[in-house]
Amino acid sequence: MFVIQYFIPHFPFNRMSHWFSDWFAIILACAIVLGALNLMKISIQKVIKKKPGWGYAVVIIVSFLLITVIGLSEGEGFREPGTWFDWLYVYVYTPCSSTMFAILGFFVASASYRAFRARNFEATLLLLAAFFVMIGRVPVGDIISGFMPEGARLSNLASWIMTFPQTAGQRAIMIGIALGIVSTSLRVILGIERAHLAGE
Amino acid sequence: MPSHPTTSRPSHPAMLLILFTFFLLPCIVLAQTEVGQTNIEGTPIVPDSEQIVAAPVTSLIAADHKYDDGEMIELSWVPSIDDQLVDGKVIGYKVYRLEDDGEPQMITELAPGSNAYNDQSVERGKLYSYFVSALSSNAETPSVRTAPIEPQREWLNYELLNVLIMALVLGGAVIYFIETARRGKKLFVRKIAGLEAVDEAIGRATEMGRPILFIPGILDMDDVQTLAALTILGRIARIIADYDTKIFMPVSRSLVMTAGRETIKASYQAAGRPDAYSDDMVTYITDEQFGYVAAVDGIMVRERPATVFLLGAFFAESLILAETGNSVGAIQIAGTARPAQLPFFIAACDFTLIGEELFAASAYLSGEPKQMGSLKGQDVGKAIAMAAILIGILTVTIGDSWDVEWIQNITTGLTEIFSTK
Amino acid sequence: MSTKAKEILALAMIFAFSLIFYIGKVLGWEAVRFSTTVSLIVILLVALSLLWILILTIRGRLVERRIVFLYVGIAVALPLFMTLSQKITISPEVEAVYNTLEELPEGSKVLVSFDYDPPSAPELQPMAEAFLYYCFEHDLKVIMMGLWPQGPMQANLAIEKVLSDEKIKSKNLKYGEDYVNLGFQAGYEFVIQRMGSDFRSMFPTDYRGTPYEQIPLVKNVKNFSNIDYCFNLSSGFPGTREWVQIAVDRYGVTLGAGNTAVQAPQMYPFMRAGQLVGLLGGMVGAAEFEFLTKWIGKGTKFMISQSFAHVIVIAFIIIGNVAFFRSKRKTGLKR
Amino acid sequence: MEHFALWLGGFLTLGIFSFLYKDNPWYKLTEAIYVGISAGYFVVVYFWDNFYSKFWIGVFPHKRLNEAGELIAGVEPDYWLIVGGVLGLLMLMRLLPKVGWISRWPLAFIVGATAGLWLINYFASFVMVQIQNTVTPLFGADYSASLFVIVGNIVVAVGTFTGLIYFFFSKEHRGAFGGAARVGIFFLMITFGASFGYTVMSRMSLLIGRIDFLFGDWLGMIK
Repeated sequence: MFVIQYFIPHFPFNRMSHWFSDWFAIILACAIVLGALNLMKISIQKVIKKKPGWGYAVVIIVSFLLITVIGLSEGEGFREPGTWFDWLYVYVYTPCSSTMFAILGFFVASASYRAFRARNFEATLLLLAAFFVMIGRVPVGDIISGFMPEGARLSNLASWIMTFPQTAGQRAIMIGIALGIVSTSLRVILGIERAHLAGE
Repeated sequence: MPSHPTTSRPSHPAMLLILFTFFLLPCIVLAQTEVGQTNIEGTPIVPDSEQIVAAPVTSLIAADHKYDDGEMIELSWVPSIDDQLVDGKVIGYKVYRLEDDGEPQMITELAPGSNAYNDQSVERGKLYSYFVSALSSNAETPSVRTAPIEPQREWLNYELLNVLIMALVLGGAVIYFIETARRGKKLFVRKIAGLEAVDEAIGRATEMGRPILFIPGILDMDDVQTLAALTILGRIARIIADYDTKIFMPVSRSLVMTAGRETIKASYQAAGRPDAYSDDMVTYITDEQFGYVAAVDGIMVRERPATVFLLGAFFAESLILAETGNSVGAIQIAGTARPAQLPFFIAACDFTLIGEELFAASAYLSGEPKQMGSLKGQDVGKAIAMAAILIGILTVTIGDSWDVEWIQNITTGLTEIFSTK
Repeated sequence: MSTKAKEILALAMIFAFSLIFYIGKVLGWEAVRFSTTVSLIVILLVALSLLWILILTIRGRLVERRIVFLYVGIAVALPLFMTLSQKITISPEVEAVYNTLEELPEGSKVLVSFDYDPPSAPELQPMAEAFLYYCFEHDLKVIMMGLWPQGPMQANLAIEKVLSDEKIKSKNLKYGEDYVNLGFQAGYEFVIQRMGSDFRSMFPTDYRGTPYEQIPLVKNVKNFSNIDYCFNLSSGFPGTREWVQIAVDRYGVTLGAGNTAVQAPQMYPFMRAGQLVGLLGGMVGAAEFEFLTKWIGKGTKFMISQSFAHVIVIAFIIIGNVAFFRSKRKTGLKR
Repeated sequence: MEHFALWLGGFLTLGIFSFLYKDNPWYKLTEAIYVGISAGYFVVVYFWDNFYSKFWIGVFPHKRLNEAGELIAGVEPDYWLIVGGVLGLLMLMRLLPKVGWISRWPLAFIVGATAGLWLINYFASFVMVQIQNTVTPLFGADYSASLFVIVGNIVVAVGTFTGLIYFFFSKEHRGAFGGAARVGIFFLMITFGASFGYTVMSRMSLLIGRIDFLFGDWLGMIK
């Protein structure tokens, strides 16, 4: 049906994806209750059985209840600046998620140190491409290659890699992925692929 | 009753019929479009002599916007000859509309130099006519009025006809090969390294008596990668049930939790071991990306799984997960269609399914001819793509360089076939 | 001293350090800055110690992960205090964004979608500020929205920052007439799809609760055909890819984008295909764009740290590979 | 309050960074707070944004008044939303063990709709457009391209072509075909290298942003 609606601008087909988006959002809202209950169940079990680290489980439960109660009681405008929910978001949630994200900077360095080795030709290519892009994209690259004429410096090389070989690879991957998705979708629609459903 | 996940359904010809009916019928039923002409005289306002009068706009045409649900009328005109950048008298235009022969209403004001406007505040079933006034600093000169026009709804977007045909060709190829395979014809599919290792990886976990961790990415059920991951999970869980190994699957979406439970349960039932299944195999943690990762890392360090599957849609967390998995010494089989995350999987995991291979995996693992058939269909798509690229580049290069007309025509044709506008 | 005691000591030192400087901040101390000479000496020291690690590795002693972490920390933190001049080269994809903007006549309507949250802000916020600065300076009308719940808040932060600029302040821009923030709408890519037929159905009010039809700037904006240029700041899903697939492919919008560096490579095919008119990739893209728009913000300021971090990562890749070739020669085995 | 907030931010930031040294109670505490807060955050957001704004307001719209206190027309209740509500309710049936199986229906709906919706979108913008755009004259229009670009154009053509060969499933990678597939892998590797480079860039930027918070916003050492 969604295939059809792409081609037909007519009611009800032009409404179908709207419906789906709305319904999906509503289903999600109900499903998260299941998820949250599951998390609470596990944490409470941990506390009752006094498993190692149950103290942290208490922290999980308390912080979960805290933000949920505040958020639900503050009504529709819970997100506006000045509410307690906003305070928790800005001063607790944001530092945590930003730092978790930032910690990747360290991991990326140690992973490249440990895992990116010129094991064979393919791996070497990967390394070289990474090298040129990394160095060519920051001012330091042009300082190093400053002796070269304008247009043949590291920053130009980095741009060239990005625009040409990189695009080719991305394109092949993209076409492949799209065909894979088409075929998977067809299998699902035709009912050949039903591993995700326990019978009908 | 729960059925075996691989049971066939004898309804494909019927499905085909339905598909084609829905696709083709609208093609046959042609839509009519009408173009209103400028034929009714407007009543020009006789200006005072002291007023600066601009010449009216000419050739005003109102036409229905094609291929929509009757929501738009396109207006175009030739600007007033007094509309010039230097010493122009025109300071703007006003567009008026008459609804069902009612009073004229101004619907918009436009800057000088405008020559078109799309009126999107129209409704089907009403007649509209328009006129445009050229504004000078102290006078207004209306143009002639257009004939009344009704916005039309069309049944099929012809501009997308080529997309439809290509989609049909591809879909047809997939279905054709599925049918061929069903009739028992052997189809060859090459080996996919990561998938050959699945059995071995599960066997290893069994020998070591350690659990298997399955991470289905962090997106919800509305992403095809998650679907693909769950179909693979179905196959894997079947093998796991046979081996009697433990599987653990922390997820970051409640819907995936439910779907994952259903999948594993179905596989255990199919393997004849429904008693060994428990809901605790799949747990929800949090929707938040890094909160989830922090928890999964903890699980990896504590449970020390022998095998980790990282299949689905991954974002920044791919590196953290793969690194931690690597540090606890697990065999890791990863796969995603997100190119940004693939390098990390390639570096830190033992086997990686790249892009399309992820979607091919469940078909491949099933070993069923029907499913293999769909892979063949994908290959047809690739073959068409490759041929189009090859022919296209050759013809466009030759055609442009030596000005050979018939070769240029081929190029134009090809471009039209693949255009989506 | 036991490890435990050392750890406690380190903790205490961190705490004391923080406390001293925090009190300093409250009392209004000057910012800490290294002069160019000191900066060069620091760089030299770091380079020497890296060389030492290389020598150690050649002699067969591998450094552990935490040393790598330490170096990354140094490489990122110290340059923030340095004063060094740097030359920024403009890449073609950034220039393309700028050129498209330059072609827009005064009063054009620009739709900016903020599809990111605070964790990605270091990369995208400078872009947002520079972009808004340009728009306000050249009298383009800006309509803002977000597909991520936190997006519109980021938009407000950026506006606040830009409006505090002297040049922009003197223009006396009015909310609702010169710019508007429509707020967040749930529904991922479907929001874009529905905006294709009707903005108002997706944004019945702006983020302040003013009904759509009462906002002068947007009351005549029915859908994408009334928008002259779209700009999308994205750090994942939904983001630029969805905008391309729906807004560009279906509704023919002119789209430019600012992406986190992780996402940027995937956008190059779209750009070559003309589906995207230009692309700002990561903080480097932001710095280049700041240079073009003459809004000097954090993107430029962080560039030294960025250069340093890249050099450190490359240095450690080289060290790792030296170790690898060394062990290969010794054992003759592949891993 | 402002002081407390900044110190809390600093405390949490350093707590997570302390994981780099080793797993420790400070980190565990931060992590527990984080998991709890984020899970609760999503419950609240989904409730207000999805359930309340979409479903409740959709079915029972507010009476919107204009300045004169008259009812503004045009906000009709959308009863189609009730279908979504019912599907959501079926999902909640999970909680009752006996009728838990009924939650498969909304799942099946989502899976089917997803498959259908993406099928055509991906096909159009990933296959059609990309093919169309690989087709460019190698030498540029009227030989206008520079050597850089000509080589580049050839590279794009060859790369896309061989990359697709790598993904071919119907044929074993042997002989000339295998050779082409190998070239395809080379291109994929360069692609991955480039995106790796960009990822490093991105992560470092985020780290810089965080360090800037510590020394700038918190301790005021950078202005």
